[in-house]
Amino acid sequence: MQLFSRWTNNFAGILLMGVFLLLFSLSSFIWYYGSPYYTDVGYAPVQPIPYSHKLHAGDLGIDCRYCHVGVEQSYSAVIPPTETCMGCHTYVKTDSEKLKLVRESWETGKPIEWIKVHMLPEYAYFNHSVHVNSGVACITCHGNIAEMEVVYQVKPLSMDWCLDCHRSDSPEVRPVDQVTNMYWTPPDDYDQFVASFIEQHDNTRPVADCQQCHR
Amino acid sequence: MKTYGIIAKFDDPSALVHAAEQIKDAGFKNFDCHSPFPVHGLDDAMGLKRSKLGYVIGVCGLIGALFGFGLQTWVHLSEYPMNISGKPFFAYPAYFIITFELMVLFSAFGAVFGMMYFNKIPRLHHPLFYSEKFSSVTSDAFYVSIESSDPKYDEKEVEDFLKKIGGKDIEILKDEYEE
Amino acid sequence: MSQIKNKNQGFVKTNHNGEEKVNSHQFGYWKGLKDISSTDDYDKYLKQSEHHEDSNVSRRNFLSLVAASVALAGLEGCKKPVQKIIPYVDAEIGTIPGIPKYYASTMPFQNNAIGVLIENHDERPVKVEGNEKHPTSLGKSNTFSQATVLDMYDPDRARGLKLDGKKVAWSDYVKYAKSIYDSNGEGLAVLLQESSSPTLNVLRDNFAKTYPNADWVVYDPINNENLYLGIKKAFGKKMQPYNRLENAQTILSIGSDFLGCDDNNIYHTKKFAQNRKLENENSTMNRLYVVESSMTLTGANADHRLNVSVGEFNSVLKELCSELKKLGLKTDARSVKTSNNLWIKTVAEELIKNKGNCIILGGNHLSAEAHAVIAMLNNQLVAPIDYYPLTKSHVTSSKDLGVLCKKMEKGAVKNLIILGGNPVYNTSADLEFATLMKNVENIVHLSNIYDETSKHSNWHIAESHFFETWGDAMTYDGYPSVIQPQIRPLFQSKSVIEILIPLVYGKEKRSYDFIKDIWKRKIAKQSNFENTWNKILHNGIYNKALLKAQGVRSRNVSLLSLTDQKTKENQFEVVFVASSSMYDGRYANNGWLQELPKPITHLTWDNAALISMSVAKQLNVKNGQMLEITLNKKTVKIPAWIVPGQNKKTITLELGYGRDFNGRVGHGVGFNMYPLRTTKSMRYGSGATVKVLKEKYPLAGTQDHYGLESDDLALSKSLSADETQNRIPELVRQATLDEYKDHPDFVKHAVEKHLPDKGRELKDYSMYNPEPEYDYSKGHQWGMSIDLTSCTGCNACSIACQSENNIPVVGKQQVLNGREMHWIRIDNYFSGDPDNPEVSTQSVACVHCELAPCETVCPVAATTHSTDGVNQMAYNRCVGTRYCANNCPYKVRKFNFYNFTKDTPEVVQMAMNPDVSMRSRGVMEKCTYCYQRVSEARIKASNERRELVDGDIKTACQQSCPAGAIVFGDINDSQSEVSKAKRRNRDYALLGQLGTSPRTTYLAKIRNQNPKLITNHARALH
Amino acid sequence: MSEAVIKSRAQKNSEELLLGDQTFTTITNDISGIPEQKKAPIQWKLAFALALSLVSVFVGALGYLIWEGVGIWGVNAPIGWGWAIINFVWWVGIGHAGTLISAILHLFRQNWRNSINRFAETMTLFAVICALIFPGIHIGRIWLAYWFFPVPNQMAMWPNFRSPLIWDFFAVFTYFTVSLLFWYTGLIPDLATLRDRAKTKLRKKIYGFFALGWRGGNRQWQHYELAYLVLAGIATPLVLSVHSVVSSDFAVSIIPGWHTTIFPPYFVAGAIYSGFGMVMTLVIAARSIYNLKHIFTISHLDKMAQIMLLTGSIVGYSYVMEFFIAWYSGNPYESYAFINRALGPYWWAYWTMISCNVILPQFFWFKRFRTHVPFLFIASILVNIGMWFERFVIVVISLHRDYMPSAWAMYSPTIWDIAIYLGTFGIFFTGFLLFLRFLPMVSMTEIKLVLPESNPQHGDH
Repeated sequence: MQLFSRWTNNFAGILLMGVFLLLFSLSSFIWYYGSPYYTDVGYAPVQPIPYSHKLHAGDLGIDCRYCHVGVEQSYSAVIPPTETCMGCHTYVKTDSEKLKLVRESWETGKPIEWIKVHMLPEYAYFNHSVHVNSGVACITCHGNIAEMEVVYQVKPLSMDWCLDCHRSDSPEVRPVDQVTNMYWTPPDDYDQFVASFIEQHDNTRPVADCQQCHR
Repeated sequence: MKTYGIIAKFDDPSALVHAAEQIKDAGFKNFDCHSPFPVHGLDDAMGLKRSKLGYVIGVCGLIGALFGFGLQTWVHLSEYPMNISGKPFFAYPAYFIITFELMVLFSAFGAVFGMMYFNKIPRLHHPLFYSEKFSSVTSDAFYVSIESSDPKYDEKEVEDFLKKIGGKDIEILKDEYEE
Repeated sequence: MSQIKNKNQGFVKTNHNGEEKVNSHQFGYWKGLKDISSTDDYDKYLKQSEHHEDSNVSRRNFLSLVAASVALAGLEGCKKPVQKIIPYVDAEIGTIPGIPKYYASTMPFQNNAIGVLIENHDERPVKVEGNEKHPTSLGKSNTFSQATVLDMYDPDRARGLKLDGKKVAWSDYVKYAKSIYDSNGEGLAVLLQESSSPTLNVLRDNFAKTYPNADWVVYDPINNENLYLGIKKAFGKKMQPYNRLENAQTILSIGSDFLGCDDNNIYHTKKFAQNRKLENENSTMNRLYVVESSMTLTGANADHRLNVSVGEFNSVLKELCSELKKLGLKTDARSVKTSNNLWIKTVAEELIKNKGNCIILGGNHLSAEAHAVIAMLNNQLVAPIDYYPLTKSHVTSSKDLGVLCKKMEKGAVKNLIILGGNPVYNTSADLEFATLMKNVENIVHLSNIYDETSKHSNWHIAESHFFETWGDAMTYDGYPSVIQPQIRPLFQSKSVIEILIPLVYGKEKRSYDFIKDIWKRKIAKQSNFENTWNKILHNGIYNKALLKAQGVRSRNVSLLSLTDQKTKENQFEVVFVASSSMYDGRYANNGWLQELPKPITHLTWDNAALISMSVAKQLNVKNGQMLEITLNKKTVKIPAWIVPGQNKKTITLELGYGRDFNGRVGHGVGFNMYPLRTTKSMRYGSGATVKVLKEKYPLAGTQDHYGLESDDLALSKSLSADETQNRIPELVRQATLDEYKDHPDFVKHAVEKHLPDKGRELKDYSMYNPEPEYDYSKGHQWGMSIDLTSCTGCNACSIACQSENNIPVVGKQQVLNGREMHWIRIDNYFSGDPDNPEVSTQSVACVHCELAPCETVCPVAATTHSTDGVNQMAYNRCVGTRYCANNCPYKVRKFNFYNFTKDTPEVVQMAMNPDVSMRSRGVMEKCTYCYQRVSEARIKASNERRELVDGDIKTACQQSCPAGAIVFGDINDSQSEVSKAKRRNRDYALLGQLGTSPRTTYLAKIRNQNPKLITNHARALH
Repeated sequence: MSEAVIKSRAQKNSEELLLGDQTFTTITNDISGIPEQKKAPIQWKLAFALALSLVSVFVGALGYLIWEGVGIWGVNAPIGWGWAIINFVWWVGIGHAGTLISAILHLFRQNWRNSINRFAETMTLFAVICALIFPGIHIGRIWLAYWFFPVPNQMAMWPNFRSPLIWDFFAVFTYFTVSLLFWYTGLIPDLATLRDRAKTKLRKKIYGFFALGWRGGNRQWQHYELAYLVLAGIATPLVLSVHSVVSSDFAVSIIPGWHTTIFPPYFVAGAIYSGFGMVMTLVIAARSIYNLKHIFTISHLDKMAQIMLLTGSIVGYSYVMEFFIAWYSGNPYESYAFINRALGPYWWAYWTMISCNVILPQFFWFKRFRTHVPFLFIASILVNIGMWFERFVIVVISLHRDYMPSAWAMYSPTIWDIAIYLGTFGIFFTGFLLFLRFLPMVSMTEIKLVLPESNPQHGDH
């Protein structure tokens, strides 16, 4: 006796198609939405103080290291203390509404709570100084901050993204005195420069060793 | 209405084999013999060609092996070469097991799905299922079916012919089905 | 704009001198008063830290940057929790978050001063190192100074002041002190611990002036009183001997544990080990004879050890004198001859032979008379001992204590100020101090934790840790060193000096000003004091000694006063010793020390009655069997622990356990032995009886098989013991000095039997191409060498490692389950005669095999090899199959079976090293060669555009090791210490025959045995 | 193999392998009668209830394990692997009988396997499921178990294909998949039978769906048989490889007592031994409950017992060889490892193993024992106890005393080890009982081939 009606004969086909579609869409969904390219890039939180890097670093041309004093010596670039802000703003724009919080902090001694933009996992030990001192520019990882009203994350900062540079034979480096320059353009003999860079750093150059970052 | 074909019942395997031979000799092409278990010698009796399934399986196995070995080599030599116990990156002796396993896995898939492909199953709906009696073919009955699509097919003749070679419970099955 | 420029310069300057400070490898200058006393910045730090800890972000960037509170911020928040960054409001000049600073300070320990260097991360002390400029620490440290970090951050520490249990203000105490000051101080008594602080000395003098008839009593349960008395008998006045072991070629210790728990052990160990470093078979080394009743660290390092009960020490001494007399020393010894004669005779001859370079050390179990004799002998043998004047007000005097107790009994004491210490717990039982305290109106107790004594006092004041307070101390040889605070007091605590000032002067003074003033007037009398003072703070010590070595002439000391107690049959003598972990009990709440396996017994979390194997057989006692020990009508219960080398007559009891106080770690851990300790048996007592009880008590030892005890579970009982005996010569390769001279390459012979075909190299057995693909000849290749000859097994490395690498404390139950986490394991093996065995000590951590068995089996490549030859462990990749641990022949991989750090209190988390990640549950961990230090050094060098040089990197174990037995460095640099060490002919790879080619290798142990006394022959030789 | 031979085989076998006067019809009725029963026999109900309760035990224990971590088990340093791995190896071993019977015996044209192969295959499936649980849950961070798979990720990290654990993972996974396909392929015609016999609409639909519209046409049988043969062909090396790979978890290591080249054959033999033990246990139970004594005949038991005698003796031989090699290698660690097995603190485990795996099977030299059902039943259970202890001996005793006496320690399981282990029995029997209830426990198609009538030449003389 006939148990199933005719259409079920395409059942095999339908089933197979379905399964494959499902798997494909699922994996591609995770692939895209799970990757730092989606989760992290473009993260631009609203800061308690509408501080504009474009104005300070860009138009006024203040050097990164003026505020981020740790970048050349410490693992952390250092978020400047209120003191640094007040250094100028006791004289400049002393009554600006935007700077209210800064002045409060200075008076009350209560620190300003900035919101962190570039986050690495706790188990990844990143050190700013060694990168900056080896000619890895700010812009390489942070993008052109000098043109950001609100700072946002430009690069995924994921492990394979780090490795891309660490393992590459032509890492993105530049003369150390140019690291904070947002508008530096590679000279014509850039390739030789990189080659010589690798040559001199070969011993100390961290390759893809786990313990360089995870310890 | 269009008919699918005629089915006839036979007593036992040997009868089925004889019938098959005669039908073949009578020059029929689109016919089949149904039995609860594979009957030896029926293939020759029906004049079936050897199955191509073997080649499919072979190819699948090969793909599996290549994939397995390729993956491991790629991972350890190019994607993320790591110094592990000072062993060579290309530690081929270590790769063989997974290569083998994947070969087996792929060929097994080849065998099963290949078989389904050649047998055109799953096919849940089939004219043969219209016959009530035919259902016993999966327990203890032996049937022959001749399809109307066969060039020599002529309902009356075929029916007599089947009677002649000892077919019982002859049924003509309808078909609202174009293949 | 001009403002900006100025500011800019200002900042550049800041950075610059910041750099100077940190990068040039010296310690930062003393902290400006600003950050100690400035308004409330510290409280702010704390508050931030709390935020920070709440959100369970690791304590890496404590208060520097990611002091974080997790919240959701609108749409972005959907993606991930928002982290906040909390910067300083005004940064201290030269402070750049994330760069550690080192400050010199001093750890006061009884009447000694240990110079330390304290590593601060973001204003938070996290690690203690020795101060190279300091004569007692010489850049090294011991278990106590390493573990003291944890004491500092002990969440159970008392807070503020309490009067009758109610919180009171500091001013209330000042009022109280004032009231005493206004009265003439009738019935006032101060009870202190031993100390060496010059400031305290000044206070003491003024105290005497202010209160002519008040008592100033010093008491510590573990002390050298008899030594000083003995010296007084010998030389006329109490003096502090300073044993210059570097000049001693022959050392005879009579019950002295100078390498272990006795005072000044860092100095002793360093100087002792210094003469046990052998370049090659022609080098010479010192020789150590030990007479002792119970196996101590010193006995374990002895070249010859004589096992006699404490009761017989005197007779040994007499016999020694009689032998020395024959050899021309002046003593009134009658000639005696015992079974030990050969041993003693040999020692005597050698002492005479090495006249001038030999020394006799007496342990603190000896009577004053015995010490007198020893002092006299040393004097005649021209032993390298300097005698320095002793500040009486600094050392224990049981006489004073007796007097005080009498007064208290009579009710003559109205105000008793107990500054530190814990008399109720640790004074001799017959004094019944607790009951006496009832007769006192006001008792002030200053202590770090609310303890036994605090319960009986109406005032309680929290005592500052020496990280939190200004102070000073002085070495035995008179070098004044300063204690400078690293951090503002966490718990509104006070120091001894701060308590005494209002009492002595009737008014408050800032302790900083007070101390500085005293230094200015009394110690560093310099024209430009400020500079000197800064220099002192920078170095932690003043380079001019206050004391001068005294010339001594011994009167003739009679031996007649030496009587030896014979313990009767089926009676025992009980010996009280300081615990190597708890000392006298002061460290009871320190988890690191509680869990630290004790040198010989490997016991953790408990003390036990140490008994000899023969006694165990005779009484049919197993490890952990409860004993009831009775000594002059007082009784204690304590489990037994069988130790090879223990004297048949002796039962050794460790003090410092069984505390009953508000310490969640130490409360009720172990068994309190003080109740057995009476005035007439302070150090040891004979005539104790033992009753074996039914019940057993689980004791958590970390090493089951020392090699001598048999294995009851097995069908053949001696299975494990015999096998261990077979393996010792191969694991700890060793020879006597003479054997070494005859076979300079004896280490090679040890394992030949393992190689199936001697013609072939191990690598020939490899299925891969024998030439490794990895070029270890390039770049830096890290390696380590451990010298077993100079290693004393003091445990400093083990706990330094724990402090540096955030190794969790797992608790007694987990130790019982065999899950202790120490990365450095100190193995002891006993061989030979169970009553007087030879001890082989070996500290084992991951040896970083170049062909590591662990790596190949990891399914997720969590453990791999780095280009600089280190066996790396990526915690965050580990899934925890434990396969690597199984496959490690050295068994040095430790697994986090639980999340051991889950309920670590916030305050304790501040003690963690921010450069090392905290391992979570289910993760394997092991020695990393302190890779965080390697990275720091490498980064620093590359920032300074220079090559790394040998010595830039010191691993934590290496830095702490007082014996200097551990050397770490680049094995590609042929001039580095480590490659020199590895070139020595004693160098061997542990289990090297397995083909693991480890990076850590060992230098074989050489025993400088006297041919006349050689007991067991030809160890590793064939 | 010529038709004649097959014929003679078929006739010869038919005498012992199928008792009573059977026809296609009777066979079909007897076997498909069982899943068609209205109510399950009381023994089934009891067993199922017990199984379910064990499953709940498992779920509880697993929950606690995931909550607390592997610390709840008895594992420690140096014994990093405990019951979890022992059970894993044990279950995988049991899982070997099925495919072996179906595949290898099929290739050897051993018709007697036709009546027990379905049974054995099913047993295999659930055994392997139980086995697969353990590698997953024994790791410290269970939620990261997916790192065993080669999945592309932002860490650019891949599994370490040099690690035996990864081989293991691939081998067991493949083995499971292939067994499943094999089992299902064999099931298709029987499902068709059930479909056509089914009374209720629902049963018809369900069986019909899984029967994939099988019509028993010879054009289908042709491909079907080839596929089945090839599956058998590839399953044969597979089944031999799986336990060899499992054994390499130990053989590849450096630990004395693990580092042995004898392991692969020795493990395979042991696996077959224990597998047959389990089949024996289940068959004896089933034939008494569903009185199928005419289908699972004495002669089946006899033949299985013979195989157990063979494999058991191979295992025993391996035990001896281990000792010999340990002595002959002259490696003191190796020799101590083995002396310690026999005389050390875990001597009882060792001697349990010896008596169950070496001494016990020797009884099977005698037909009296091979055909004495109660004896066989008890023996078959003892066999698996013995095999469990073999794994205990290998895993625990080797680890508890390896190279450095300072790191020697003892091991004892906790209540949670036991709970998890019992739990897997729950999973195993739940699955198996459901199979007995709803699927033909004997391959009707294949057992019909055992009947002489199945042979076309049979009729004409």
